[in-house]
Amino acid sequence: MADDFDTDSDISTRRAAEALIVDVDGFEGPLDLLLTLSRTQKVDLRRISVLDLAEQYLGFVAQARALRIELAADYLVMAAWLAYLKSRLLLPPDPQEEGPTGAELAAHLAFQLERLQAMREAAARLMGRDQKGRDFFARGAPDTLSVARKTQYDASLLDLMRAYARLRTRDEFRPYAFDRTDIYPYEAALERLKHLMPGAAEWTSLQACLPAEWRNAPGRKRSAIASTFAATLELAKQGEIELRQADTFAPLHLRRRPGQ
Amino acid sequence: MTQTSDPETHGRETDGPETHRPNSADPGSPSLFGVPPMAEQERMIEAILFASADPLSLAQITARLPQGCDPAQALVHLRARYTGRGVNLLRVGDAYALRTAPDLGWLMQSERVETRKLSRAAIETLAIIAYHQPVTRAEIEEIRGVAVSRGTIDQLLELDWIRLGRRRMTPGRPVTFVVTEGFLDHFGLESARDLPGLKELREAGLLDSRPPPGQTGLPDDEDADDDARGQSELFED
Amino acid sequence: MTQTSDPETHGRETDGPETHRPNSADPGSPSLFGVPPMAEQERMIEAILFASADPLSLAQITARLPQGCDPAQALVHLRARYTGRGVNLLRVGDAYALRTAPDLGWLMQSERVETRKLSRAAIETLAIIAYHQPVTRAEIEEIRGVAVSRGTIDQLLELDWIRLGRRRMTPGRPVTFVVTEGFLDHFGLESARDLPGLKELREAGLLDSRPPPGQTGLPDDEDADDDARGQSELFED
Repeated sequence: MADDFDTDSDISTRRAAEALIVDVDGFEGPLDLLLTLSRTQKVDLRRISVLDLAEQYLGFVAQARALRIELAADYLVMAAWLAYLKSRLLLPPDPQEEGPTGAELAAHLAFQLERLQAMREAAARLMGRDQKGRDFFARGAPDTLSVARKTQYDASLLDLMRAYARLRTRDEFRPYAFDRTDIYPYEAALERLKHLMPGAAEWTSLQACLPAEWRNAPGRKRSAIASTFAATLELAKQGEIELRQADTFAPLHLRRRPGQ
Repeated sequence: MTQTSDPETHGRETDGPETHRPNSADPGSPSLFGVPPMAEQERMIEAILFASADPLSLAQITARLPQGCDPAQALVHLRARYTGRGVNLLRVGDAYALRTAPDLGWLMQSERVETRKLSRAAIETLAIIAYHQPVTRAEIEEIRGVAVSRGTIDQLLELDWIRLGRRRMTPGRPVTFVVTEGFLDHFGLESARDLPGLKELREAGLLDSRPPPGQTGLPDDEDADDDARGQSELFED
Repeated sequence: MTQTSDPETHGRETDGPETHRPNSADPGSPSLFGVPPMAEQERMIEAILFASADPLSLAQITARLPQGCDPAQALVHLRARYTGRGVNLLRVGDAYALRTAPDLGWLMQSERVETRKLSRAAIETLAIIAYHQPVTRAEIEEIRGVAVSRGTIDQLLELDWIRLGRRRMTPGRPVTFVVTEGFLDHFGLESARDLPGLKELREAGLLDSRPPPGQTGLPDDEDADDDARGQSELFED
């Protein structure tokens, strides 16, 4: 796919694709991206080729990967779904299989795109209307006869909800204050490691570096591992130590950087 | 006997027990007296609406008028009177308001209020709520294909353009959102039925809540009914 | 050509006798219009005076109108038009304003209301009653963590936002509080159940789930589940 991309003679298409990728942050999710891609088909959304669109989208994702652009998870979920849809559309329907046909799924996607497009146009029309305070105006001097002093207390729903949220948040965090006794601070971990490292000429496991009193209770251990791990990263960054890991999720080992 | 209108005369004499209502046409005096003639009712409503920056409902107007008035009728007259003028009488949901004519907006530069610019997400969310109301957050997300970000709903609530509707009777009983009178007022709409292009969208089936194929319809039929009622309440007739 | 003295028009070109007046009717750019007909000038002044917060002097009105208008003349027409109506065109010093007809002042009485925000104690108490009703005073105090003053409850009762509910069948048979129709009406809710739950508050960005400074880490999933349970308990009936 990357090769295809590189040898693509159609420069404008390529530019457009690159622009899409660079702009990926500008898209409001995969559906928005699909809608934008669908414009290249230059047909009524009701007659759109969902198969072509799926290809375009998958191509887009492949290019983004080739360019090492990280796509948010929902873009990848959509890619997986479109790959599935593509297979459903291309393969003859399996009479054994339950569930909706590829054509039904495609029709629904087309409906979603058309609906999103319609809502966008509706939003534009709405904002294009005359608006109060811009195109027409309310009375500029209401209550001209303000004399009486009847006090009316007011509060909005938002005030009410915020008040409740404030109360509940306070409750929610109360237990956290207790938890603090079981948190091994990052600063302590850093201090401890700095102390230990001069003696660690050999590879030592991260676990072995935890303070003894933090190794047993699971909660305390988790906190100690997290802080100590963060501290090893800091020391590695400073060039004080080296880190080694045999495999994903394998135990982490560290040692003093030779020559230090 | 001519009664001078006097704001402070709550304790005024009640013309004797027998003369409560029988058209003792007496302009400008509150309750207890005969019903004011239509032209006078029109004046009163004109004054009431003039003094208020916010739309007033028929009930609110009625509450301020002497008993026996027919504000609905007087409002028809008043509306006709202001047609084509620099100020117009608008209907906003169940309420009424006087507003400057939209073609003269350019004269009001100094009154113009700069509204916070809404994000694209907020504008689309607003449109979806307006066209699909009552609508849940999940439905908004389904239509936009993306999560509704923190603060978007908050912002629309704060502008008083949307409010909470009835909870949906589905599992989780999600809250729904609907647009407010403030929304109608801001965009000069008489009702949500007057949203631009509503009819076309509905005819094109784009306002249907169409579940994705494979998901066996909606969670339960009760809900489907509920939905249909919500929509038809708003958009039918 | 007489130049009107106008304090507000510093930047404006001073209308040299030979320039840009020759009725170059150009819709859309108001200042280049030919002079609008008198009826239109009247409409314009009507809208300007309606929208203005303060009375406007002849000079100020002139400054807002297209050049060549004769506001003095238009004001005479406008004044005549409003004579005997619910609203009159008044001269205030050397300025002009539209004001409610003096004989209708009594209609505006309910307009003169001062709104004041509820105190924090009151809004929190109200929120607790709304979310936890029926709830006793002791329970409110437990949730707020401080005593609830008699005055706070009285105020909410007086506002007709809460009322007494059924007595609790526990020792001492304490009274409970519930919210009223008036509460629902004021806050635009269809029922107290339509109040958003904790999870929804958080999603709307109203509940700031950042822990206070000095504490790190967000609540983990387990915690969120916990929340959801709390909510459903709250809203189950």
